[in-house]
Amino acid sequence: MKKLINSAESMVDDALAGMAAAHPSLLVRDRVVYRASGPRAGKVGLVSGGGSGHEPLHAGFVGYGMLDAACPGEIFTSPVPDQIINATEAVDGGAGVLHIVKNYTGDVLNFEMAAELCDDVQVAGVLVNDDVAVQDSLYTAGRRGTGATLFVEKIAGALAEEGAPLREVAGMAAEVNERSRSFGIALTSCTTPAAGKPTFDLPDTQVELGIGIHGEPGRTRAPLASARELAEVAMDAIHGELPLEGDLLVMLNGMGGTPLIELYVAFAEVSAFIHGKGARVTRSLVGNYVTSLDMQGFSVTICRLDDTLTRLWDAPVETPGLRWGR
Amino acid sequence: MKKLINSAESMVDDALAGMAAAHPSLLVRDRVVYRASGPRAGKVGLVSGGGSGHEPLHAGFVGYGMLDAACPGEIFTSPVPDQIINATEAVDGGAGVLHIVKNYTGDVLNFEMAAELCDDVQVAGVLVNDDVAVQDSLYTAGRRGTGATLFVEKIAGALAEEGAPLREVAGMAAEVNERSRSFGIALTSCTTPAAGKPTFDLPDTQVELGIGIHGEPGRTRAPLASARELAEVAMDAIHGELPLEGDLLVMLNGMGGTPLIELYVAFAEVSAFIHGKGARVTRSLVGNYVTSLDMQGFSVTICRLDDTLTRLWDAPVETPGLRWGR
Amino acid sequence: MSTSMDPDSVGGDFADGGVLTTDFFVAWFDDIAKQVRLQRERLTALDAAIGDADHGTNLDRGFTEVGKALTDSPPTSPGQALLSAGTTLIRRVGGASGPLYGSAFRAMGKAVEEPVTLAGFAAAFDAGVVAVEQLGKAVPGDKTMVDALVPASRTLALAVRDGVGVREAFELTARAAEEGARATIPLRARKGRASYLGERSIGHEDPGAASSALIVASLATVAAVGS
Amino acid sequence: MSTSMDPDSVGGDFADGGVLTTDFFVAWFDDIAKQVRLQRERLTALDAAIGDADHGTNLDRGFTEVGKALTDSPPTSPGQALLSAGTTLIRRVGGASGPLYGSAFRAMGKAVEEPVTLAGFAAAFDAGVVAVEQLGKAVPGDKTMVDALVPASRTLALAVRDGVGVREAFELTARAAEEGARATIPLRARKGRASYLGERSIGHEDPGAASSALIVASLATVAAVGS
Ligand SMILES: Nc1ncnc2c1ncn2[C@@H]1O[C@H](COP(=O)(O)OP(=O)(O)O)[C@@H](O)[C@H]1O
Ligand SMILES: Nc1ncnc2c1ncn2[C@@H]1O[C@H](COP(=O)(O)OP(=O)(O)O)[C@@H](O)[C@H]1O
Ligand SMILES: [Mg+2]
Ligand SMILES: [Mg+2]
Ligand SMILES: [Mg+2]
Ligand SMILES: [Mg+2]
Repeated sequence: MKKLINSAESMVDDALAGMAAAHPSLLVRDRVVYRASGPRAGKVGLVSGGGSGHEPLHAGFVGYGMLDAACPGEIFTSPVPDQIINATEAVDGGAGVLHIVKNYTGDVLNFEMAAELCDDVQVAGVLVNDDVAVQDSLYTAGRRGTGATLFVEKIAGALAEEGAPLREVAGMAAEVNERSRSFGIALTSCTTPAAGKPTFDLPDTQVELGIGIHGEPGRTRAPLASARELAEVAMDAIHGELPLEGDLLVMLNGMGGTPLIELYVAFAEVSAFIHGKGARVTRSLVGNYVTSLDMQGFSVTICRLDDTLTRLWDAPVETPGLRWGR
Repeated sequence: MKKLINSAESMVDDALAGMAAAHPSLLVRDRVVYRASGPRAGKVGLVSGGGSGHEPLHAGFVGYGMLDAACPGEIFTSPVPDQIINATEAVDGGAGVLHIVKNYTGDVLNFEMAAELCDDVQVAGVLVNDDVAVQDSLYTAGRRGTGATLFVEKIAGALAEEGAPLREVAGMAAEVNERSRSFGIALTSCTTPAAGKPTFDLPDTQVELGIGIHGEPGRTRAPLASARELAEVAMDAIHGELPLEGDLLVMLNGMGGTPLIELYVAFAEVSAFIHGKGARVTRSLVGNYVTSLDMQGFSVTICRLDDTLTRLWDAPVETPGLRWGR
Repeated sequence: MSTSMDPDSVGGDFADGGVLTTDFFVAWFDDIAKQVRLQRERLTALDAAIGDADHGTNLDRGFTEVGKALTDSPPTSPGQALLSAGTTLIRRVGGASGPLYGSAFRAMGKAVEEPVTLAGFAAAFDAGVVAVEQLGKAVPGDKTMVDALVPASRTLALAVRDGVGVREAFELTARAAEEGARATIPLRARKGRASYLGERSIGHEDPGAASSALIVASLATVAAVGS
Repeated sequence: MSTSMDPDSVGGDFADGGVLTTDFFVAWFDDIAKQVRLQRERLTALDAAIGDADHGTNLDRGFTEVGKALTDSPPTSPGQALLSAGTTLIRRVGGASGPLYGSAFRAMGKAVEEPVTLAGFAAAFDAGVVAVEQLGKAVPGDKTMVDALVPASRTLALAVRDGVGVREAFELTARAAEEGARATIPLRARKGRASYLGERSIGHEDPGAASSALIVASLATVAAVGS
């Protein structure tokens, strides 16, 4: 294993120290990343969190127009209730706090425990479950939360910034999740620093289809194929659950180890696929946003926009990972 | 080799198609990436270019406040004069055009040839050569141009946007270059799609010190060490050529395959080193900006700021790769 | 293993007249920490196959913290030891296993009454298992820790009914947990991360079931050592 | 190789009475393209060792385009063939080698006068080498293509002085280029990308010197085939 770290144990804290040093707009305290500016009275607070290793998610999305606080857990391990409780109490500006939780057993349990213990804060939650690789059935823990988390954080964050009440912000978050679907493909495994070797062995001629964001193997393996064919696999899977029509927000997301030039190659194919269905890419993001450490691969997340969502997507945002309009 | 591409031959054009699809603010024509808005009368035009494989550099820095056009060559191969001539003529708003050229024989020769053939445009050039790993002596082609290119493009771009004349913009570009130094370290080689295998073999226990951005091996190999120790190697090298004092702009740049979390770990160490010297990190960037395909590793680029440079750095910029203030 | 062993002679250092002392529980957590440390790579490898390769690391971190907490504020009762361990796990582990194991020990701590007889412990243990079932909504056969914990609890209850001594009861319990864990191998996961794999989860032992077996095995080890 | 060969009998298809025809130059570029394609991996591997692993790809792209250009607009004179090839290389290759080789062929095209005698070709060839030296500011010993081209040009000039026939002159020239390329192995690079490596550039053949040797070897091949 080759990693730019001091030790597997200190990696998360070291990275948080780096974030604090790089971004005066952030405050890092007891494993929670806050806006340095503190809570704004009357604004709904947004708290998210999850395992580390997905950077810039979530800590990189703390700032104006997105999150008020992020709770980073250990690598691929959900945060503990203490972090969530502290974050929730600290960011409450009197209008309540929305917990944005990716649908993983660990995340759900820890956020639930925390929410129960936040007696003095009105807490609402949204469960993000956009990954079409997992059937949402009795036979699974339900669809995983992946790329749509960024959309939920951005759009709900913009609405909160406008002063909307908790009920509306939570409703919008749920709506964005409902309108969004994702599918991911890995070219290589990631290596968690604690394990020290790749989570799975993938021959040079194969890819994993339907991966999550924790280095879990996918649903199936398939032969390595062209960007066009892989994009088609992802888009067919999404189209099967969320018919592609109208105005779409499209994220072509890298898993952390795939360089930008390859992501643009894949985006060209995704964009062509969408146009082939008669739908329109009206907003897009191409880059490494919701990652799995050093994994090579990509995911596509699609959200069906309407005018309100488009307006909220376009609203100013100022975070380390996403910034425009200010 | 595992890459998200359709073919090695079509990779650059496919990626440019993806950029065009993702960014309505860009216009891609004949292997040149322009601002879709076209040249602005009276504004000095900024043209840069170089081999592809360094994304987001340069095409990702086309837009308000930075470049007017970028000329992407084949992977790691400088563009040809035709591209540069077309770009130069197209972006001239009557105030002349600045060529921002990284110091590599190929880039220099092709830009020189192009400049000579642009009879109707006033052309000035700046040579970026910030890499302290290479001694600038009779015995080398001179220091390489690496991370400082981004600083030059941003700061000269801001000055051009203010309406400064070509002479001033070129002077500022040269000054930024003069105030900037870089050093890079590779944990792994990159793999060019045409070669299909890693450019160099690096044992799991070693790193390359003093790499460039084309997968060239570095000056020496050293044992794999902690982020702290590697950051110290880079910072000692820079400090030896550019004493660290006053206000510094610091870029902790990933080589393309290193995830953000590791870059933050390294940034914490760089920041601590700088504070140890009594200097201040007043502006920073952490991310994959000037890359070498899928190489894992990082580089540090430092620029000594003054008030003017800080103001120009802070000025609004709106490009796919760098955006704030609008 | 003899079935005619006198309960009173079992767990001598910790168990007083067949009663489980605070020391017994502290020793239990000590041994769990030791075993988790030893088997960290194995648990993580199991999790790498059908999860996210952190189960060994998670539990190692958690039970190391439990050890520290029990040293820093020595518990004065079995209930305190269990509550402290549970709270520490919830506060320090994260992931799915943190709240699940944490809630289990907390439920045990709340259910246990002094003096802790084997019957009392069995009831408390079952309360812990029920807590896991309620929180995780998993049933036996879902390929989770429940598959090790439920047979363990059932076996322990039967041992109590049959009047088996502490040491042997824990040995039987450990064996049941171990068998339950191994029985997860052919199952297709329906809860937790492994469920995302569908068919591909078949053929691997569930990491949480494996760690549950380890935790129960420590019960037997500590009881045996104490004799 | 005999030193008494009649120049008139050499390169029969292309050389008319010891004169190099337009066809000869087209055939030369044909053969270069073929050889570059065959040796692409080797050139790229040389560049991987001390450069950026693209020299073979660059030249393959370039000389393929040269072939297309010469087919699409067949040249009517040697000078036109050389100019067209040079311009195509400048326009299509990029990198260091594109402008260097492109300028070399363009300089040759400008210097060459019809009919192209061996002496005239030798002078034009030297003009091409001088163009490379001027553009790249490299001198022999810097570990660049100049290390193959300069001895080649010198050898060709001596062959002309000695009245050697075309075929043999080109064979001698090819050998000189090949030796010049091999002689770059122990050198430490002072120009181009390889110079960044300092000491570590020692022990590797310069890719541009290798491709120059290949280009000059094609001269000899085409002259031999034509006979
Ligand atoms: N809903 C659930 N009910 C019971 N046990 C569960 C449930 N979900 C997961 N588990 C257990 O948790 C184990 C994984 O723990 P761990 O790897 O520490 O957490 P995570 O899955 O968050 O990475 C699984 O092997 C399984 O035994
Ligand atoms: N200044 C120079 N003068 C002469 N030849 C040079 C010079 N710089 C580089 N070269 C030649 O160019 C070759 C590299 O060509 P190529 O790999 O195609 O371009 P790049 O170095 O831009 O990738 C070197 O091996 C060397 O022979
Ligand atoms: Mg986990
Ligand atoms: Mg090159
Ligand atoms: Mg796990
Ligand atoms: Mg090269």
